[in-house]
Amino acid sequence: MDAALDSLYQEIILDHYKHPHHAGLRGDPSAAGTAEVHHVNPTCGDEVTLRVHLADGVVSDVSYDAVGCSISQASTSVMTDLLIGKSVEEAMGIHQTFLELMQGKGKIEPDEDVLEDGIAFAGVAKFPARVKCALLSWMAWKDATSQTLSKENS
Amino acid sequence: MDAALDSLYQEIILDHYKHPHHAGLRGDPSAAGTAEVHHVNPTCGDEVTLRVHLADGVVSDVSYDAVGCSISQASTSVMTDLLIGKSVEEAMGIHQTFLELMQGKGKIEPDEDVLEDGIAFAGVAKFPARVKCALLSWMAWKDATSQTLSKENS
Amino acid sequence: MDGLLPELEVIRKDFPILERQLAGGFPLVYLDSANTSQKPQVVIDTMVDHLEHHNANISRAMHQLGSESTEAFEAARDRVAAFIKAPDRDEVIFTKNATEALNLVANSLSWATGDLAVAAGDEIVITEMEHHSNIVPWQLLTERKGASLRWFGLTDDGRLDLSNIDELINERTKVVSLTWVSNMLGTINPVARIAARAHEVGAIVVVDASQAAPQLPVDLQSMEGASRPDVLVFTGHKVVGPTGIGVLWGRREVLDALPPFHGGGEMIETVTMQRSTYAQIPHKFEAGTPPIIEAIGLGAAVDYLDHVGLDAIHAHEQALTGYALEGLTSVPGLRVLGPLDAASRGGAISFELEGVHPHDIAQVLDSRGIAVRAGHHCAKPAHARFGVQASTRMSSYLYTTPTEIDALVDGLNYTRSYFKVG
Amino acid sequence: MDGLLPELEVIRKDFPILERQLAGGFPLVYLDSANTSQKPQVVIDTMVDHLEHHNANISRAMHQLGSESTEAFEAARDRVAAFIKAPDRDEVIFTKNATEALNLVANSLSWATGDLAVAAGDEIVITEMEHHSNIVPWQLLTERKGASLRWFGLTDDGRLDLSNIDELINERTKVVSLTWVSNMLGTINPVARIAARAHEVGAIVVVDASQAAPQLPVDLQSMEGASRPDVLVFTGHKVVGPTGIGVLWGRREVLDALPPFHGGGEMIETVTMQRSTYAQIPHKFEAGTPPIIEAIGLGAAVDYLDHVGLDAIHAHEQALTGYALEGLTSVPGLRVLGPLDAASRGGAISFELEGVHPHDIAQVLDSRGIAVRAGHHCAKPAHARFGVQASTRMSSYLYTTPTEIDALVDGLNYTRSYFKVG
Ligand SMILES: Cc1ncc(COP(=O)(O)O)c(C=O)c1O
Ligand SMILES: Cc1ncc(COP(=O)(O)O)c(C=O)c1O
Repeated sequence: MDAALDSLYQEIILDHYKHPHHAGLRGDPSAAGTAEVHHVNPTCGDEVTLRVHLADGVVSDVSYDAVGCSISQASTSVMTDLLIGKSVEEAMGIHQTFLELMQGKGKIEPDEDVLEDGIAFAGVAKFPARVKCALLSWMAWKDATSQTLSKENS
Repeated sequence: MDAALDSLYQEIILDHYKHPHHAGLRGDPSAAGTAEVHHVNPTCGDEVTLRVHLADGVVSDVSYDAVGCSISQASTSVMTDLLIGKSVEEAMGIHQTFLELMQGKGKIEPDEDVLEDGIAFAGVAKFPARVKCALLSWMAWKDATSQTLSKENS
Repeated sequence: MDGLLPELEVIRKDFPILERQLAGGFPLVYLDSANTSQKPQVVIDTMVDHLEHHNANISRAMHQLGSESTEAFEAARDRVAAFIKAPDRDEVIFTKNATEALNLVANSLSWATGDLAVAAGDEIVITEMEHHSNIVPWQLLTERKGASLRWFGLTDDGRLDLSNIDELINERTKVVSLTWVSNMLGTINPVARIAARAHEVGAIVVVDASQAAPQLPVDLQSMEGASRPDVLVFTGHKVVGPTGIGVLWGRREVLDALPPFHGGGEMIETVTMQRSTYAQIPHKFEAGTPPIIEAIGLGAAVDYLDHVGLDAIHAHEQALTGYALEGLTSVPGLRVLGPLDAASRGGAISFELEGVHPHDIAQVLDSRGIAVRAGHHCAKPAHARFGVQASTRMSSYLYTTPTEIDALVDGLNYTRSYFKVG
Repeated sequence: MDGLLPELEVIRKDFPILERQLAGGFPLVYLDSANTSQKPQVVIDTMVDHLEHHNANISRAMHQLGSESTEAFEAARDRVAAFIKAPDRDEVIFTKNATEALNLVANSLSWATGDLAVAAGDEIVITEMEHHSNIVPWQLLTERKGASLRWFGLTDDGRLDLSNIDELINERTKVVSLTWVSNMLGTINPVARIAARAHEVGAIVVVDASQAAPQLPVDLQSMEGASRPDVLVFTGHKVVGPTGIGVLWGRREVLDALPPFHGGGEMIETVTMQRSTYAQIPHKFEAGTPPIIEAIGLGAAVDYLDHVGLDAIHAHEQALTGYALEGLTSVPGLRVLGPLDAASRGGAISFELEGVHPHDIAQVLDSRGIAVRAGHHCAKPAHARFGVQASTRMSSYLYTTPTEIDALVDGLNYTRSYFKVG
């Protein structure tokens, strides 16, 4: 029984949960290259307000204010580690890789080179009810990024 | 098999069906002591327009225009035989007796003195789907009679 | 007979009720499938298995039973989407029945704003052969919004009269709603042609596939843009599924633009006492605990039909319909309402028999174990169009045999002699 | 323990799912009955028997199967009427679930004329502890009609704050709609008192009995006129019945005065293309093929509950709730939301555990076979009132044992150690 639980609650996840990275909202939400979104998991109520700053095609900052379970909190923290400083294109690729891992029903071998601490979420993919928790802020990031990009292009 | 059918389709019923008594609408629907109603069996579409004339506490005429199956047509015909010429009070009593017979699930022994040809409907009570057919014009009669009475009293 | 399902006897064994003996020892001859279909064992067993081993509420529950239930429910949505080849599985909404699906659209439209708003001067077009469930919701909508209800009339052989289509469907038309297959006349309507015209004028097209889905292959993906309806509905209990479940497929843009219908659990994004925001489709239109067991049963049902094959079922229905039309028209005094060629119609055949009222016909047939429907079949206007108040309807399905059609024809001849007509 | 059902082990045998083994070989400890209840064998068997031997559409079909189906369906209405002691069985309407029942009232009210009409300046009163299904329909109604939505607030121990009742329910109030028992806080509300006040000002009273019907004896007949609600709704799947069925009981005068909700088959008296007239209740509000099998299953379900006895079930729930409150409050860092005395509450207990999020609690419990609910339980405003975004909820029912409560308490202590809190 603990084996099953431990596969979900990897140490890395619990560490990020207790000590989230890049937490708090930063910067001016109305500045150029910036967008802020608010996403909710309608089923359970987890919420995130997420702000994305892009500069010269690079994800210069991702900041957030989030309430939710260990999985959603840790996932947000890991995401900021992974995406801040990457080019938008690279970041989109990482997003896609993480999405595939989560939707793989636990059958995909995660790539540590791409996902770093994110590989700890491989076990989450086996718990369909928790996949949404892990994806909440990733979806918010994608939404905010698209908004910024389409603002720039218009 | 025919025994079952024959218990429903008594000769008397088929006779009334082929040669309905008192058919057609008579008199002036707007005359004093008169009411006309239109009733429908929503399930199957059987319809009756029924006109009731009361005079001095007596059912002086019941006339109708009806479309429907053998049971509903025969029942209308038998009803006019039974009610025309009776005092309203007596007629209400007969109505009640017929209603009880129909709702008795085939377990009530009909009283020929009261119901005359109406006893032929005893078998109908065993066919729940047809009870509504047999009652259509009786319900219309009661409705029209109440309307006449309340018009008189107001 | 060509076209019959090759494994007909095996298929019949799948339906436990077909073993039923009726009063007088008669075996059941069930010719009322357009009213509701019978259920194969696999549908019943799937529901029982779920109730006995996996039952839980969905979405909201994170425990193992909850996950199993949610997965089974959403898998049913995938199956239904595959059954009608929906462009997007999230466009498949579970309702209570076809009636609720049609009311969902008509009622929500009465609160729509923007392009979909219905106002005085606008027109909604239906047909004279609709089931009441595709008439009354539009009467309510047009009465409430001061819009006008218009309709296609019928030709003497029971088809839509399309002669005035370009006038009937015009710039004022907001919605065209019609049945794909008539439940009374059996007519198969030219849905693609009408949809194309409606889309020319910017109207949305609602197709009632309640009688089509059981017997015609439905392939939304392969319909060309302009001829594809915007909304298509059907009902579970006519496609060998349980009662309590219906399906509304709708194009995402239309469903997104409609205001919500029922408010409540699961259809929200967030709720405060002051205001609420709503979830995305399909959840937006699935307030409250949905018919979970029923959706799962429906999933098994459409799987069963897909397994037999809709092309094969359609061929079976056409063969039987042809055979039945022949048999019926051999009965003296019998008049079929609707098209007389099997190829252009579905498997429901309504008829009149001179001198005997439909109730009485149905009663005599029932005394021989033959179940047909008598009445207006929830299509009063179509009956009125043909000057009749009621009719008798036989309707076959994948488990129907030619022998059952023979029994019907014999029964009708017996009915004539019983009532001493002719 | 006093008050437990004497035949508890026998009752448990009636529920096949309780034999279920979960991952890791754990037996199922089902503490999520306020979400949906489990089903006794007799409910499943009744539905299967109907599907295998009597299945047909109702009302419309005159054949033997049709009569059998109609009789079984209408007998189910009689049983449900008896279950809540409805003054008149025709006042019992079958809906899809409680959510549809509430929307039926709110949506129809938006088209009502005369006394029931809702207009700008009118007020509708709910409470801060309602399920979303009793909030959103009223938001939709008030937004659409320009009326105002108002609500009773909550006290710190999770009861309705009635201090301003006479101001809140006033001459402008058209409807007061409230839950009898809260699905989150467990609170039992003084429905009679609030109804009496609402009736003083001529408002109609809607009671959401979704959580009350499973565990409190409901006796509409014995409620005095002024304190009897005008409408009472509940949902089948929480009273050991199937999904896909709900109940709306309404006072005849109110139901007669409301315009129809769904238009379609069975709710009509007559239909022409120009206009339609409507059937009497209950049919007026039951458009289309109703959930037939589901109503029949619900009939068996309420029969089962009546047989065990609602007084006995209530006593059982109270005993377990008392025991659970004791056990839960022994867990360090655990805070119960809602009243702390078992006598004034139902069997759903929501709580917080310091340092562990409800999802994570539910996950750990689930790994030990214990099914609880984590989240907002479709009561976001009530959660907001207590400053929490989510909670964990255990809910018992007639098959729950004290040993299962012990397992929960152990599981919570284990959760604390797993997450290294305290
Ligand atoms: C108090 C209350 N009201 C309404 C509902 C809605 O019931 P349903 O989802 O069956 O419509 C529920 C249950 O979810 C409830 O607990
Ligand atoms: C053409 C058509 N439309 C709609 C319906 C309504 O289906 P339901 O009663 O399941 O809502 C039916 C069947 O009764 C039908 O035949």
